[in-house]
Amino acid sequence: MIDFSPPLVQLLSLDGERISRPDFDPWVSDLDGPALLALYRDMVVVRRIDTEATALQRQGELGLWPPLLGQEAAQVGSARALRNDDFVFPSYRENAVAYCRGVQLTDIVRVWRGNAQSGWDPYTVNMATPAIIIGAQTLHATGWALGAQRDEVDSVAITYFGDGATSEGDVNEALIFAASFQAPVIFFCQNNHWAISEPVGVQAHRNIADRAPGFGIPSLRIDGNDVIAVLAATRIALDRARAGDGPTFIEAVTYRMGPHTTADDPTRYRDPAELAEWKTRDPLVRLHRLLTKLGEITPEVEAATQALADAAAAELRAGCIGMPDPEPLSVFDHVYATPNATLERQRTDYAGYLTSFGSSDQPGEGR
Amino acid sequence: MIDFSPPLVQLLSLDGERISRPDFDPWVSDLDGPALLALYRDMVVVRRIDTEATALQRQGELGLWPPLLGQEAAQVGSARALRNDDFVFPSYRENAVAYCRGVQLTDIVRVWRGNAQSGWDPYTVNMATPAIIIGAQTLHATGWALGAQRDEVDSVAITYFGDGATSEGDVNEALIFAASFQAPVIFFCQNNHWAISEPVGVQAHRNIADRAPGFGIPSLRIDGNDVIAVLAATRIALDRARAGDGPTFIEAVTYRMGPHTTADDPTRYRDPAELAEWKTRDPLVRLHRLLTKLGEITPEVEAATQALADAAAAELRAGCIGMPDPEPLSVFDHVYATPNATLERQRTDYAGYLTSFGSSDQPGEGR
Amino acid sequence: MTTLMTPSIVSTVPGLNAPQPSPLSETTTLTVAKAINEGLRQAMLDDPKVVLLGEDIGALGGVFRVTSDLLAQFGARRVIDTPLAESAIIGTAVGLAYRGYRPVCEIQFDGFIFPGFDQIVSQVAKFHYRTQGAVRMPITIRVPFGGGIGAAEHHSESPEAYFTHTSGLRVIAVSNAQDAYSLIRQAIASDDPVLYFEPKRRYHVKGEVVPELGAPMEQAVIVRPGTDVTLLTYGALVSTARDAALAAADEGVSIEVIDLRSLSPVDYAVVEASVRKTGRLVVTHEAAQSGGLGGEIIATVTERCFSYLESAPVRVTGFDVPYPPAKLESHHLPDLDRILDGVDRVMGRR
Amino acid sequence: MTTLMTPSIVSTVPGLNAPQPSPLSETTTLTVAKAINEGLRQAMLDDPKVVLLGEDIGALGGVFRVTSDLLAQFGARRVIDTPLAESAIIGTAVGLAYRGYRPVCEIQFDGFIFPGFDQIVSQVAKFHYRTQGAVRMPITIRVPFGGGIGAAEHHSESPEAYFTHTSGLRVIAVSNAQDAYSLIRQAIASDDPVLYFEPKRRYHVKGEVVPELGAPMEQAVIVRPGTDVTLLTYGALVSTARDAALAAADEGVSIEVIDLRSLSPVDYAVVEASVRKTGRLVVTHEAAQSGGLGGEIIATVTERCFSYLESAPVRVTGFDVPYPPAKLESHHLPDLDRILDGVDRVMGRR
Ligand SMILES: Cc1ncc(C[n+]2csc(CCOP(=O)(O)OP(=O)(O)O)c2C)c(N)n1
Ligand SMILES: Cc1ncc(C[n+]2csc(CCOP(=O)(O)OP(=O)(O)O)c2C)c(N)n1
Ligand SMILES: [Mg+2]
Ligand SMILES: [Mg+2]
Repeated sequence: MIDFSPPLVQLLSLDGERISRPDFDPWVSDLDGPALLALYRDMVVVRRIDTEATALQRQGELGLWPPLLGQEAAQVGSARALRNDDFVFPSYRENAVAYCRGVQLTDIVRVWRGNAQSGWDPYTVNMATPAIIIGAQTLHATGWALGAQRDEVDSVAITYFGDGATSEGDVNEALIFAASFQAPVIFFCQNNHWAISEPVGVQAHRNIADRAPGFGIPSLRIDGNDVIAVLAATRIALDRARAGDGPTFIEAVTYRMGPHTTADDPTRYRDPAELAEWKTRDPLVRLHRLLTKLGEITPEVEAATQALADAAAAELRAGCIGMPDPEPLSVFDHVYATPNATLERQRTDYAGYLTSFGSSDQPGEGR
Repeated sequence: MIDFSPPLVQLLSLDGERISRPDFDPWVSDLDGPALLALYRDMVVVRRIDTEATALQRQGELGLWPPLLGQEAAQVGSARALRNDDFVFPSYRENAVAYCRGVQLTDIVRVWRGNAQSGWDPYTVNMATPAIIIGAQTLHATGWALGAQRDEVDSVAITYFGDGATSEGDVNEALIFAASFQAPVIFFCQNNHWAISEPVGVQAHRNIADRAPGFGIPSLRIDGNDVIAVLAATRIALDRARAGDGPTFIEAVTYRMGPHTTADDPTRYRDPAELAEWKTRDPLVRLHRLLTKLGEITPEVEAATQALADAAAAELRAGCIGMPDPEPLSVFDHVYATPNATLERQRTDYAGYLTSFGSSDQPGEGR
Repeated sequence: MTTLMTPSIVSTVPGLNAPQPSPLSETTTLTVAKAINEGLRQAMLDDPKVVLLGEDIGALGGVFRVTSDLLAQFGARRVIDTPLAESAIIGTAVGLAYRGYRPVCEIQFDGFIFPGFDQIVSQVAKFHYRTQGAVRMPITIRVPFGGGIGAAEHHSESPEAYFTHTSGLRVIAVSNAQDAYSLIRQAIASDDPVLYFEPKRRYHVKGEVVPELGAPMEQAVIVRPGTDVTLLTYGALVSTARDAALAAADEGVSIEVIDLRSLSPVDYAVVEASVRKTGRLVVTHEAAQSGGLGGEIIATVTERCFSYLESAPVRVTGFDVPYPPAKLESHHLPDLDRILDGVDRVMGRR
Repeated sequence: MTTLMTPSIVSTVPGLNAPQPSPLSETTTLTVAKAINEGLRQAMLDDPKVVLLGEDIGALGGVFRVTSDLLAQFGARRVIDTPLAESAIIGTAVGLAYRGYRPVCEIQFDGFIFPGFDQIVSQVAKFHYRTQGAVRMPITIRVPFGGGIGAAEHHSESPEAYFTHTSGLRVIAVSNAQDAYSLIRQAIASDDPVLYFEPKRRYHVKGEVVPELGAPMEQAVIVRPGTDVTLLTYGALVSTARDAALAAADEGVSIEVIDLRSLSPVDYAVVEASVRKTGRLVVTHEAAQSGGLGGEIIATVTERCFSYLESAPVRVTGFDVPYPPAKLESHHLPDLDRILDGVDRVMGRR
């Protein structure tokens, strides 16, 4: 039996000790050395991708990038618990989740380069593209789960959102709908302590995980920098949903070690000591310590992991820089699924306008 | 010390016995026979007003009326706990609260007759006029409370809303803001078991009062048909707010014995047995029993109460029927506090249009 | 107190064992409300992915009874009484659409669409564009709209222009029972999201309904041909406009009345042809004048038919005021006389 | 893990002991963002009932730094970092207004105003009318708007027409540092609610600012006089329009450029006088064409100045598409060339 209102659940100590908990251990009993190493590899790769994307932004190749630095365990641990037929409704920061779902690296940055409003076809990886209106996606996940329920399949929706998002009406309404219909949906809140410049205390006077039970949704509060705890919690929630027991809320307590986005300057509002303290809880370091104890870390493993990460970074960079610009007239594409006379007229007019410029005489340059 | 998560608080049994509770009793120690009789008188009058208004609607004198039948204790008990300088933000059903605040009876029905969008000047009685967008007023109350907090006065905002309203994003956001800023506001939820045709189970899988603690707001779940419990709970919440201890949530468990409004037909969705059962919990009957035991009910008292109620009904009827229709051009009044050229032009044009009709040739009659 | 908490969503459905009505099979006289009801029923029979969401749409059949008996026929998995939250009604419909459903949302009254506005404008309208066509939003949002029923605040709004200004949405307003039936079916079958506005004050007006889809919903219809003035409208005012045309005919003015039906996109082929013929345009709607659909249509017609215009197009609309109290609504809503006054103006008689 | 929960709202304010800047006292060169900042500061000094609410407006000074240093100067009781919920930002402002405050809400980006739409349209806009003037709503809602900054979705919207169609609101859009300063002060001082749109992509453009209130905010301003064509716009496009007028002058076309400033009500006195003079009207805005402010203005001008029009008024606007990705925004936003193309069309040169 799981106790749904414990204090922070931790299965991996800061020193890399596996903390045994009879209620959670059965859910991660398959995590042998190689399995843990696979999680570690994911985390190293996504951190490397994150660093590379930040660099690409600094070099002007991306318009913006929302780093996930510090949140690798929360994202990898939860994403790796999912089945292919589960469906992810993320916010804008779940790039590690996207990686785990098999999204192409180029597709991850497509949005941030400004080439498209979404980088991939959600149905190919069963993951929606980034949602920018805070909290809106939690309702989409709940609706999808209502669909799965009606289809009588045991697929589960999982939605990611931040601590700040919990203040939006939409997120609360999603909890209400999910509870009312006992929808198979997981509310995965990454409490990274900040909503841009606002500390989590602005949003909530109690632990965020305390909110859901009042709606009739059991919740777990886990150490979000502990990939084992995250994996276990997500599996528990998935199992409940598949069994028809309805929604679960998970608060993964973690920390946004970087800026909100590359456009942000946290020095304006954040005490450096806080960041320093959280560095001691780095999710990668912790798992590395455990793996070292387990004897999984050899120089070869280190080198192979690094190579994998570097290859990913190189792929990302090449894909990003090589991305062709969209065609001008594609601005009119896909507004509707069916023909629309008003819009077609605008397209025709604009096409005519464009061709009125000679090749040397480009629009947008003045004349 | 008050326990903020008890089961239903009841201080007056169905048989009219005063149930003693050491935690609540001190808050109603002043309730001697005459004080209880005064509450009873209020409840008889507001029920009579309610019946009269329903009759006026049936006779075509009102467009609509939202009866409060069954909710007299919840409204009178809470309203009578307030100070004049507290401010009420009601929904559309708080006509008993309006009565207790001193709103003129004619003003109560002004809206429902269609003469105006609000019946009175909120500042004369410190009560806002009815709010129809479900839940919106809870944010107004919270904002007002932020103002009171800034003014460093100990006035308190109280907002009324239904069980259905708890599903709206706005109500949840109000709880979040109130908790975040520890605003002096009372969330008074009348759980009357129905939101038009939807039973409360559609909105909430747990007791509504269970929701607030997760937001960091203490809550009380009280028998809303027990005027003594309602008064006690409201006083406790007021006291907390005045002391700077922030918001309190009160769930008053009651029952909508009538239709949602005069336009509604509850036989389409409600089991008559449920209504029958709730009739045994009638708030007036219960208090009458206690008063009888206390020897407060004499034939003279009965007659005087009835006379008071009948006089109120007569005043209401006369005021309603005698209400002058608004002037045609007042349709343009008060859109803005400052002059507006576009609107002035519309007013002038329409005034000209109206005068183009002779006295026998009225607009709106065809020609 | 056993009934203090009702344990779960509606479990016993009144009438669940009642005989299932068969769908419309021949010409029948129906009210507008019943015609929509029949259209919904047919759409649900045609496609098991059609689900209805809304407040009080189940046992009650909606406050206007438009969904009457559908819960009994299709069950609570397809006729979903939701918690009282419009953003969630729309937002979960988005998720259902994501999973291949065709949700039909009922917004109880026009004024209650605004809590769901964000999900409509930022999600429903944008998803197809956002995902380059990968994710479709075949969502129909039904909205009883307009005034004239003596209602309290927020129950008489005409919010259509907010949606006609929102790229990615289609907007329909129906005026009669036949269109009510045909166009709700077309709206539900559309792969694009549709705001479907229902002429609230004419819900009880009867008309003959043929169980057919009829002309595509984006086509405007000439309700009454004429040669002097083009009178454009939609929804409940179509009937008033027709009456105005009759009255004007007595005074020797021939009015061509057009029922737009589709407010986005507007069928400018029909509108332009008419204005080229008549040279005079009056648009009437209940919504406030500033920023209303009338201005948009006049601007477009002026752009496209400038040299055909005999006089400046005229608007007869609600004023730029919040919807007034019931006793004043007759001084806000366009009526026969105000429309005729507009006709006089466009004819240069005033 | 002591810092797992931050106990309460910002208690230690960086810079709280910094020297308090004195308000603007003489002509100064400021960016648009800084001019608004100075206007806010002055308004807060003038009236203790002015409070600011918004996301990240405190220690961070807002994502555009428009509220920089105001927390330090006025404290957390007047510069309120709110939880992340737009409906509540507007809704609590309503309550504050109820209690006699003059709240100034910051909406972080244009696209995030929609979760607060209901409170704006159904509450802020209607309260004064609803209560027959008893309850005033002197609320200012600041919205950085428009595109051209290469941003992600929902960060480049032009939602002004939703508000100009909403009776009870005033709508302002500023184009330069001086107006930014003067009109934010006027907006805050207004007893009516004001949507105050800030030209996001020109936040960093500098201009001279005199610490005066200037002309009333409802007045349009002729930015550059001309005789052949009236070119109407507002916000960030005013500067593009001025450039277009310069370019057109080279080709012998004299354009009168009008900065509307007030989008609701529109200053038709100035607009009509100009069109009567030029006989030709071009309106340009970034918002989608259908239902945009351009159509409204063209319809009104056509009604009022029909016989003065030499040719059909022309719109140069964003297309009827959701705001496109950054790499396509140059193909959506009106620019110099598209405006000149519009001028050619209104001149009958195409
Ligand atoms: C409706 C809405 N309001 C405001 C914003 C601007 N905004 C973007 S991210 C953000 C903070 C979100 O914080 P949180 O939910 O904790 O997620 P995190 O960024 O920490 O992952 C804000 C205010 C937005 N995107 N949408
Ligand atoms: C935003 C909004 N949505 C829908 C409605 C229609 N409506 C009016 S009352 C009501 C039910 C409210 O139920 P509850 O909150 O329990 O209050 P009660 O009527 O029982 O007092 C509904 C759905 C509304 N007024 N506002
Ligand atoms: Mg966060
Ligand atoms: Mg109720």
